[in-house]
Amino acid sequence: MLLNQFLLLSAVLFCIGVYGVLARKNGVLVLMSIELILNAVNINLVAFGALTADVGGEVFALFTIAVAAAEVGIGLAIVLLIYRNRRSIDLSEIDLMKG
Amino acid sequence: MLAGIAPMFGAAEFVRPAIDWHAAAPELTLLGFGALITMIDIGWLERARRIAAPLASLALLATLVPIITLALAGDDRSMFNGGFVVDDYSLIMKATFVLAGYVVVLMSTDYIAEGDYWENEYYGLLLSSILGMILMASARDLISIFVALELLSIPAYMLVTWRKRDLKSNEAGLKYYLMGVFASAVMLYGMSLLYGASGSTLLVDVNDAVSEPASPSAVVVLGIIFVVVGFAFKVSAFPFHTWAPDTYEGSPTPVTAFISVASKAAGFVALMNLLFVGFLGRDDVFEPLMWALAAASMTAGNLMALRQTNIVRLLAYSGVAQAGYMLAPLAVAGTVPPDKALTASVTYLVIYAAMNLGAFAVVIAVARKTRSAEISDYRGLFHYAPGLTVAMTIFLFSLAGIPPLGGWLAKFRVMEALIEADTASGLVLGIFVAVNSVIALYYYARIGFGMWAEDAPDGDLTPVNVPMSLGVALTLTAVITVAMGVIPGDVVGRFTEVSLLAGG
Amino acid sequence: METITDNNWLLTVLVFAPLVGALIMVLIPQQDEQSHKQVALLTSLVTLGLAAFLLIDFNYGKAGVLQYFADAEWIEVIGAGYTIGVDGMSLPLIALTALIMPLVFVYSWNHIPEPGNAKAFLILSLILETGMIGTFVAQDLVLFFVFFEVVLLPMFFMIAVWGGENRRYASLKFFLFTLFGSALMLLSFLALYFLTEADTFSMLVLTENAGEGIARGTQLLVFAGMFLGFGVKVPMFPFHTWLPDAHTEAPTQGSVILAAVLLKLGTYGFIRIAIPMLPEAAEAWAPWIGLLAVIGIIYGALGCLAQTDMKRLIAFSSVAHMGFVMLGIATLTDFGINAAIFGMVAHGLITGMLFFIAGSVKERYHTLEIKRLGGMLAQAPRLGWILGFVSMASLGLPGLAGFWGEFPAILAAYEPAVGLSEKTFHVYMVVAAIGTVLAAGYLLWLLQRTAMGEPPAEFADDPNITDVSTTEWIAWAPLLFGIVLFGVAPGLIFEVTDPAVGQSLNNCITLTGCEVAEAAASSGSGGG
Amino acid sequence: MSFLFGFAEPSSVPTSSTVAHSANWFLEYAWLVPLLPALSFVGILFFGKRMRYRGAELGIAAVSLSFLLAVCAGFAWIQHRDNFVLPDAASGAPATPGESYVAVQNSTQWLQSGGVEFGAGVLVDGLSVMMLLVVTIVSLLVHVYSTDYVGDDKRYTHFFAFLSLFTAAMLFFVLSDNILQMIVGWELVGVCSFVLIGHWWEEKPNSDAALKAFLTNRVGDVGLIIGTITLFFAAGGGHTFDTIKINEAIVQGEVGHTALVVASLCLMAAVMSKSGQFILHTWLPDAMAGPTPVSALIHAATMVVAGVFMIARLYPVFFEGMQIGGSSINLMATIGAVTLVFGGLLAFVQDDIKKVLAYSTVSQLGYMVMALGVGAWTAAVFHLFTHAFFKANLFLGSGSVAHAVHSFDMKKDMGGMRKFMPKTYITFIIGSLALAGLFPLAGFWSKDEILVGTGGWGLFGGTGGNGAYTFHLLMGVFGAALTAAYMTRCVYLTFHGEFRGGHAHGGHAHGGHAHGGHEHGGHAHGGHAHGDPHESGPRILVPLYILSGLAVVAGFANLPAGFQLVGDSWTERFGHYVEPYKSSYFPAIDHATPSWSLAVVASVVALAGAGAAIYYYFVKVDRLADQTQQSLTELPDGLSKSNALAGAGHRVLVNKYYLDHLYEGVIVAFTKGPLARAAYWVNQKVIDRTVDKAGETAVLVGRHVYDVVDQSVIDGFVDGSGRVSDATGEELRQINSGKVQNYAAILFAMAAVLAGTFLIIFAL
Repeated sequence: MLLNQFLLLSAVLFCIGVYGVLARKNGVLVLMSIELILNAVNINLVAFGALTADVGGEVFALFTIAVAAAEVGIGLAIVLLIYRNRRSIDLSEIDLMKG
Repeated sequence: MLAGIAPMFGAAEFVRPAIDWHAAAPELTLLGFGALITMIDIGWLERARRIAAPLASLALLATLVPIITLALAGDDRSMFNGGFVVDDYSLIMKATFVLAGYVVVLMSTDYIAEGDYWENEYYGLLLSSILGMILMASARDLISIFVALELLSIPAYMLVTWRKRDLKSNEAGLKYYLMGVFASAVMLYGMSLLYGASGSTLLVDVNDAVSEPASPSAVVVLGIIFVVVGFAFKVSAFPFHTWAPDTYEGSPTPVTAFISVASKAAGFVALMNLLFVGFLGRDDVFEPLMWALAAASMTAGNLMALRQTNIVRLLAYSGVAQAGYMLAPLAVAGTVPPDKALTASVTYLVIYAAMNLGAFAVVIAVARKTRSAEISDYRGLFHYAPGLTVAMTIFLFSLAGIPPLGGWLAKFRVMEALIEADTASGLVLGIFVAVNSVIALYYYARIGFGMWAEDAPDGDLTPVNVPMSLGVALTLTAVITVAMGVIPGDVVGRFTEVSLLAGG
Repeated sequence: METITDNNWLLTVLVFAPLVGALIMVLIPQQDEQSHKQVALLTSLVTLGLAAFLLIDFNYGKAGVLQYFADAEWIEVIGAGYTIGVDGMSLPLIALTALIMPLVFVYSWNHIPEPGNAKAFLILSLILETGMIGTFVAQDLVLFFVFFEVVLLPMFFMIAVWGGENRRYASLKFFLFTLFGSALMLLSFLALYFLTEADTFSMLVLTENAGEGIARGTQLLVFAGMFLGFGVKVPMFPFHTWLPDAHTEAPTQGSVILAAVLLKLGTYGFIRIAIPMLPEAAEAWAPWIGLLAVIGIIYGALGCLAQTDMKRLIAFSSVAHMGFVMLGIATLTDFGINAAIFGMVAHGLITGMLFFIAGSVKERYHTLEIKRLGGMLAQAPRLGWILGFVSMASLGLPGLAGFWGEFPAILAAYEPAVGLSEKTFHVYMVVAAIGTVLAAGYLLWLLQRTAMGEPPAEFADDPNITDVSTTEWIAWAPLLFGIVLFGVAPGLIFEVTDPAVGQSLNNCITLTGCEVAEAAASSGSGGG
Repeated sequence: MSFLFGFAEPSSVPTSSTVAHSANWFLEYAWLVPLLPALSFVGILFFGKRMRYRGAELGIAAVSLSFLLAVCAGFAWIQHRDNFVLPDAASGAPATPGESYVAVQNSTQWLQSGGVEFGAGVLVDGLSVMMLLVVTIVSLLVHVYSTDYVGDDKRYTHFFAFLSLFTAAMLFFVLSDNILQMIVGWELVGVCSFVLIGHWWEEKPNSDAALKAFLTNRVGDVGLIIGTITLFFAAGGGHTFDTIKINEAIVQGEVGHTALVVASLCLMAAVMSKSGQFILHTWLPDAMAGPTPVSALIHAATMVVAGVFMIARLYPVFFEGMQIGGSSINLMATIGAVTLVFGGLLAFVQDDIKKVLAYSTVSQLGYMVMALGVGAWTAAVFHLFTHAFFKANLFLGSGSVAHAVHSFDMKKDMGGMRKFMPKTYITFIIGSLALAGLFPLAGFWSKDEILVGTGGWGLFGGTGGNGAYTFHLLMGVFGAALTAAYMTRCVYLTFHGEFRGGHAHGGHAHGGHAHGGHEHGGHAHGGHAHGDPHESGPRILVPLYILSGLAVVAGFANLPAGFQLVGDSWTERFGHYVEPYKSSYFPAIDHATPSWSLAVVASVVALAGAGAAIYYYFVKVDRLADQTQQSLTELPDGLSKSNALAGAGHRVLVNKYYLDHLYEGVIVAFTKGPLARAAYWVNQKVIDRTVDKAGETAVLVGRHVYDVVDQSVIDGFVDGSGRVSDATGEELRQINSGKVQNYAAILFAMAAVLAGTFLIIFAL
């Protein structure tokens, strides 16, 4: 019972994150949506870890948090770079290359 | 081998895991050199520029030493409850990564030095990405796979964006980064489900759990699919390839070569680790999945490549198709003896690395003169750069799988595995491979035709200046490509012994 | 199975001698055209010498046995060995290849096609030679496959770089078609590997095994793959469309090599691999092969009648001629297959020669359009007569080589192997015989339009139009001589191939009960 | 010489009961006869231009030697035939000398394939020896004749080379001991014919004629190939081409009837094309485009009888297959009969002297085929023998005339030639009389034997023969009348009346004629180009003398049995030495008894034919010509020329006697007018058009197939699949829109789709 609620929460969070990723034009908001997805994963991991009484899940979640931080850092740097060059962070405008 | 290892949580006393330093030596060597380069950069700044590339080369060659000694020692090693494994397969892949990295360094030397780019960081990041890759070759645990993946990906995001003031490079980086992160998010979600189903992050345990008839089917299936999707992105399988052409086009060409070869190979390594160690019991799930991915990738990749006018984009799409060929044996991985499918894919990967790197080396060399990667600028190449033309011909037709160039052996092994499966699906996929090699030949041969048989644009016949390091890269890859086709003998012979140590 | 391993270094040297020459040429600077020509010619002459030694040293008493047999490890991991040997089936074709190449180089002496670059051209030709000879000596399926494909690239470039106007289309088409066939063929090879107990690519073992233990349905499928692979190369109707384009656009030397040797790789594959290894499937497919063969005969001839370009006409005639070869093969009798091998050699000599002529005509008239040509007999009488002579040979005139490919094939169709429908093959026989009329029709038509009549006004005083030159004589004389020699003494080839063909079919007799023309063997002498 | 001609014991054991290995050098080494001209061909080809007489001397020398060898072989054969003793297998006792007819065969292995050996060798018996003689002598004379006739031709050497090659091929053909070898010879003579017809290939009609000849023969060859193959498998226990073995097997009834019917029908097609039988004869008149010596040698005396020879050689095949003697209607006899009448009618309406002779050849070949068809083997072969001489004589004679007037058009350029060329005239008359069958010239004997052989007995009360072929007899007799009539017309138009050529047509003769003019178009005619025609030189006349001499005497070679003027030892010599009667490889045919009454009737009919023509031309036309002071070639008979010469013509027609009326209006006019013209119309408009149309149709079909099937369907499929690939690629490219969020949407959507699909499959 308990588990299902966590999993549901995680799934909803995941979907919200996906929605944000797909719908927001602003690069920074997309990065924040990514955080939502990763946190959905973390909820899953911790919930499963708790279910099986295994620390592996928590450890995994810690790794995820750390890596996510690094990733978002890189992401912000790239968005900043784009802002410098284009004076805009609207993702839908970035389509120099296609086909 | 699991014996004597205590449960890692609860009341039990902590036991320090035994560390086999020899087994970890390649990673440690590379880590050391990477740190060294970073330190030198911080300390010496501009003065470090000249030695960065040689140092990176040295780092990679030095890393090769423990790999060779491990290979000579010959025994399989395992650490951390089987989370880190050194076996023939991982050694071959490590050697491939390191050599590919070395070739990339050779290709980068003049490219990076001549552009107005930071050099020291470039090599430092390159080395850390390679570190992620060789780690991946040994990873047999969901966490270490994840960490290795990120370790190889994050530096790559930065390398792709290396030409900071170039809009295309920015865009390439953004796309690569965003898609990479999405994919790893999906993959992570899948991993979390698998972890939930098995209660362990060790692949061996995952396999035990997913193979259980009692295991929650939906969770396992979803987990497998999400994980595979995550790596399908990495290997740029259709329809998760979308980033590849844009990223390839926008990044600095040596980096393109790096991600199209090393990074793709790392994706495959991860995929194979997962499939052969983690999911082998659920071949009913992953076989159709791989089948669909393989068939779609090779067909769509080739068809899209037909219409390309930029050689880098063309190579990107051809890379999609090549990924399809490499995925094909995995579609019968549960039917044929696992070794068979594994060795087929590994052989393909190694040969693909040589020929694709070589092709990019030629692209770099030609761009030194034409400043362009348009296919039309390759016309008449034969008239002013016969050596490059012959090399490019070798690489392209090797990619097409024409004997006696290495690519034929790669395709041969793939088909061999497919036919050995002796199933209708295997046969059909084999026919897919056969038909697709014909489609692919069309665009490879078209470039070949342009290079050999057409006149140079504007009649400009000034020769191409090929710097020495690039020349070495070209020679190395060309020799390997040809040798793999003509006298693969012992080299491929080693691959027969490739088998995944199931982690124990 | 018995093999003779004496002097087994010979074949390896024979196969790779041209490659060594090519490597030497790589080191010579491009400007030094004369050296390139010398090295290329010398290399091919050395190869010819080796082939001559082979011809002399060959144990004709045991022509059915693989001789100079060498078996070494090659790619252990896939079970492929470096297995080579030669028997009566391949000997004539090796000799043909070794003979054609020096002639090509002689012809190249002052006929390097546009846009020049003798170095690359000659190197490619030498690589081709290695590939072709290699295919004929290979006794391992993978090795065969590799050599079979090795010829693709050089030929592609030969057409692409030194070809005519439409070379891009033609070269790509050639390449794609052949690759398509061979890719499926490879699938079949692999299937054969896994389906036989022995798990081997050794042609010797697979021939001996002759499809034992493979379900009939599977055999049919596997054969179909080979059928496509070899059929495209032959080329059989309806896979022939690459051929006219390739021939029309290829430079003269390319056309000659293509016609003389390359097409034979396909038919050779049928008799060396497809039929002996899968006799049961061959029996099931034979009527279809025969059908496509006779369609090819008629179709090729009709195609010829529609042509306005001399070279294209000759190219289409290859479709018809190879139809006769395939008809001989489709009978699955030793008689028919002997005829097929003879047909291959004869077609090599004759059509190769026709392409040489076409090249020389193009060089003189700068066109091959039949409408514009004429009166060659008046302006270049020797050239005209040679064209007439070779046309006669091509239409199957008895006493010249072409006849011995056609007539015995038709003869064999009267009595196909036991198990094949005699009625069907009788129809094929009649259709094929009618094909000979059409062959005469288009060849004589060509002859009349190009050689006879008054020279057209535009060429009447053209100083360019000279008679046969010395290099042309040197290049052509052996072919012309061969056409007469094998026409008068066909036994020279039949007696070499007969035991080998019998040997390869014998295995199929024991297994599937298709007693191939055993009555023929026992009936003894025919002509007294 | 005795060791050469004399008979010795066989040095080796005969390989079969019917084949001897003769110790006689000339029979064993008969292969030298074709070899010499073959060597001469090679010699002339490579060195001819450098020789003093441009190669002719080599050709003549070789053929002379061949001729000598052939003569020796003839003597040797006579010895052999008379003396050879075949031990009786049962008793061991030798049979009576001269009783057994045993051929000499000398074979070697040619090739071996599929476990079957194929031999090559010579089969020497009466038939082949006879052919050797005919071929070598006619060839020799033609060689000599040609040195003058084509003396100024620019391709003189080449001409002689191919004469040599032809001679070699023909000799090779007649000596063949197996059918495969016969095919070789058969095709080689065809090629020589092709080359020599097209000798003046500058003009398209000539090369057209050459092509037509070759292609028509090629059509027949389909039959030859299939028939041969059928025999190969059917006869002699299977898998043999050996003629004797095949024949023996058939004679002994070992061969199925169906196979023989198929084989004989197929071979008949080959015969029809080679020997110019109705309806495949149209190439033969066209072949007159070649130089006249070629027409004489190839298209009259030798090559065209190859078909007849083949029937004779493989007689059991046809005898059984066509059921000769078993029924009164058989295909071969009927084809022969139709051909002989048809050819005779066609000969009437020709203006070109060579075409008259060509159709006459067709007609005479019809006689031979008919004779074979009714079972009169010896008569057919004998007619072949005599015909060779008088027809070669006629052809060479016509050439002699044409040499003088530079044209072959009798109506335009000839007339009254007897004044200019009396010697040629005489030989021509002798040839014509022989051809017409006037007693006692050669044609009389041979034609009479054919008529006898038909055994159409109801009318004349003889005995023997192989069935009552009354219809064929009547056709043969009618043909005799036709022959006499058209030759009369020919002689009149050529040699009598007023000369119509020369100055009147001086400028014309060289240029305009569709067919005659080119004969000498190639060379300048020195001082006498526009003068009166004059008699030919000795190199032309001597062959004419010899041939006309032969035309006189050749008939005596086979006087009918019971011919009371000479003893029995002089009658039927030809039959005795040539016909393999009672040999193991010859069917049991029934010899007809000669009938004097038939001979008389036939002669009378022939004379009537001649008489009618004489009356028409020599009397009526001459008279009208005198009246009108014109050189006329025929009466304005109202059917074709009613408008042109209406005035004069009507008066004559109105004033004629009743007999005249009957004669001209009914017999002559009908025969010469509607019938012959109808035949000609059918020939030109139907048969010939069919032949031409067949060619055109093939080309049209070829075009159609090429355009529609090859270029549109097959190639279209190939190119189309390429275009589809391209288009699909273009569509797929839309996926890569360049917008990263679209990419993300694809990623997530595909993940969802895959997840959904697999969940449905596995979890539900």
